Amino acid sequence: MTEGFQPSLDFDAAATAAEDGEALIIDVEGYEGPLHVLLALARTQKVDLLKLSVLKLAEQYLAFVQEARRRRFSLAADYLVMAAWLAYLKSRLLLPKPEQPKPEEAPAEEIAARLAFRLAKLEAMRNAAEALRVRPQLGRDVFGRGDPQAIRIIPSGRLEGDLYGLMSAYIGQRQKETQRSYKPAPPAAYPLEDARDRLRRLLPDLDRWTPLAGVAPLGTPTAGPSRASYLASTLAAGLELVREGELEARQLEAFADIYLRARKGETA
Amino acid sequence: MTDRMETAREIEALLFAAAGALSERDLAGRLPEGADVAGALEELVARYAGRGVVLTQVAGGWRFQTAEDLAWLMTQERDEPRRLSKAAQETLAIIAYHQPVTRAEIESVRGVQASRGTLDVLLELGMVRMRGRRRTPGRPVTYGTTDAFLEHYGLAALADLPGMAEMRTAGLLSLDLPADFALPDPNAASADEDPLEADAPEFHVDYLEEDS
Amino acid sequence: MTDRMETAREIEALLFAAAGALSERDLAGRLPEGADVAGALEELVARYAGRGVVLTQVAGGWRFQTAEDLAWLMTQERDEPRRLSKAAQETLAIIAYHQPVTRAEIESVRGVQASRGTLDVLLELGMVRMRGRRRTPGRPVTYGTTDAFLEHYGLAALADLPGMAEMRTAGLLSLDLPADFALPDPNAASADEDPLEADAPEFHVDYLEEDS
Repeated sequence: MTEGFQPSLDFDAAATAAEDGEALIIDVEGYEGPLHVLLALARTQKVDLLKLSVLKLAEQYLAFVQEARRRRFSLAADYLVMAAWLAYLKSRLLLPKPEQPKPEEAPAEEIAARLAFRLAKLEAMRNAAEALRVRPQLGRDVFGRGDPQAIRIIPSGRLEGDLYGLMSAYIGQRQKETQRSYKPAPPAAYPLEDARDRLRRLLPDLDRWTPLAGVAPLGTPTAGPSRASYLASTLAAGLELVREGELEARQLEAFADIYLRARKGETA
Repeated sequence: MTDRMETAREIEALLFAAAGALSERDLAGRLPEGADVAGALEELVARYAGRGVVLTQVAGGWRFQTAEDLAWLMTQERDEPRRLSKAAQETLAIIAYHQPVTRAEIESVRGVQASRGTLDVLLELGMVRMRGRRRTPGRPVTYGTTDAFLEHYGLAALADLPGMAEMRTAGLLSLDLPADFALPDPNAASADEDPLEADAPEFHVDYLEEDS
Repeated sequence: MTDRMETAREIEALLFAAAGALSERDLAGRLPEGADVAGALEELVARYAGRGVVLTQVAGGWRFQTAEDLAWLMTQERDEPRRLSKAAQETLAIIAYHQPVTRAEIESVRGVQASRGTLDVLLELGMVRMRGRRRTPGRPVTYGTTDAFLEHYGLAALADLPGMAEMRTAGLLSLDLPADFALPDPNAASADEDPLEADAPEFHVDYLEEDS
């Protein structure tokens, strides 16, 4: 980069670069980032990228940014950072070299050479991507056996599966875990109305003291209301019938069994 | 190249890539107009006669098939990698990240009861081993992964299991994860674990040192 | 019939019947002891040259495939392949030519942050896999391509990547890039070098074992 570079030309360069840049400002969105823009600009110089005039490239890029802003394209911050950096690099390339270079700064020519190298590298990868893309691809250009013959297979100790599969399996689990919601099923209860109706139907048979446990339905152990619910509803319904004078209830002491009997109004 | 030969090439390719037999009409329909399908087929039959693959006419049309006398080659048993069931894969992943982990803990992450078979398969394959016993009531057995596991997944050490950053890179982390979502460190020492066999500390010795 | 010819017949049958590529080892394992696999393959390559179906070497194995120039015929066999975005294509190329390569290195070549949907698409398609971890601070995960990648692009080995030798000669495959050229530091170049892998002359010299 140190040779073949003539500062005297560069005052016209900005104007020419603006024209070059103009042609490129078709679609800012078309570029993924400033490096891709730089590469597109560098190609207009039609030289080996490693022999690129970085000074001219800087002009081209600054013109590109200026034009984009004039047209009120919104540019992402990294485009502007690149513009600032290139403006700085340009000034360093143009200024006469200080006799004693600052130790912490690489020579501007070296930085320029590195930029050219990065562009060459990106270009190489874009070419590589293209070279891969035009290769005959399986399922697009060349085709394998459409109807492979079954081959009897025995499983072996060898396992299929890669790390990505393992990670997906794991994270799938954990995500399910965080999304798991708790939906308790409300316990089925024995409706009070049903208990009353049932008790009324049983009244004629309740001519003797009968324990509550024997009066309440047994229920089924697997489905429907629990035994406790049957007992509670039957007791509540029984107490209502007691209040209405159709039933008698008695309990000898606290926590003892409760007995029920139909009230025989006249004989009691 | 003669037309006949070119048609033969085309038929060769079509029959090879087709999922089933193709009739002469199928072939003619897919070849350029005026192709001499019958002639080309005749040529191909002759060309493949006596080879390992022969061109034969079956009910639906024409197809390539392997020579009958080579049937023994086709039925030979082949070493095919075994595919883990989804449940086993998930269980293995949980053990890898959460080890040492008990069966109950695996179940709590998966939200389903681990069927006996799943863990057994992993133990049998040598991917998972019993590591020790948790110092909690009931002293449940803890599970961990083996060296064979590391080898299979190309990991130098447990510390190399991909973490959050890599999962994010790989696009595996959805955005609606809770903010405090974290991955366990499978390499972390586990203080509340007793070795299963005090005499065989073949793995990480970190948790064993608690006793000394 | 000579032995060589019989072996060729057998290989022909095996490769024709197989769904994917078979390595010479696979073939030898299924053929009678002492079969001259390499010689027979050579003979078959010659025999099928210029035909509608050709014998090619991919990903370390051999497969029959339809001739490239007959792609136009195969309209029915074509499954609409997932089209890779430009960014994904570039990323795939960078991984293929630089592997093992970290995400940061990919980003530094492209000059943009890898967005969601580039690396994960490649991982999901099975074109790219995580290879291991770089032994540098942070131990970043390294990426590489898979056999499926080679098979898809019909490459026998990574060394067959188009333009590989030229790029290496031009020094374009060095990952020794200034991470951010806004920070000019003449020493940065050598400091960035990874002593473990920078000098790796061949692929697959990653410190991790290949999963076999």
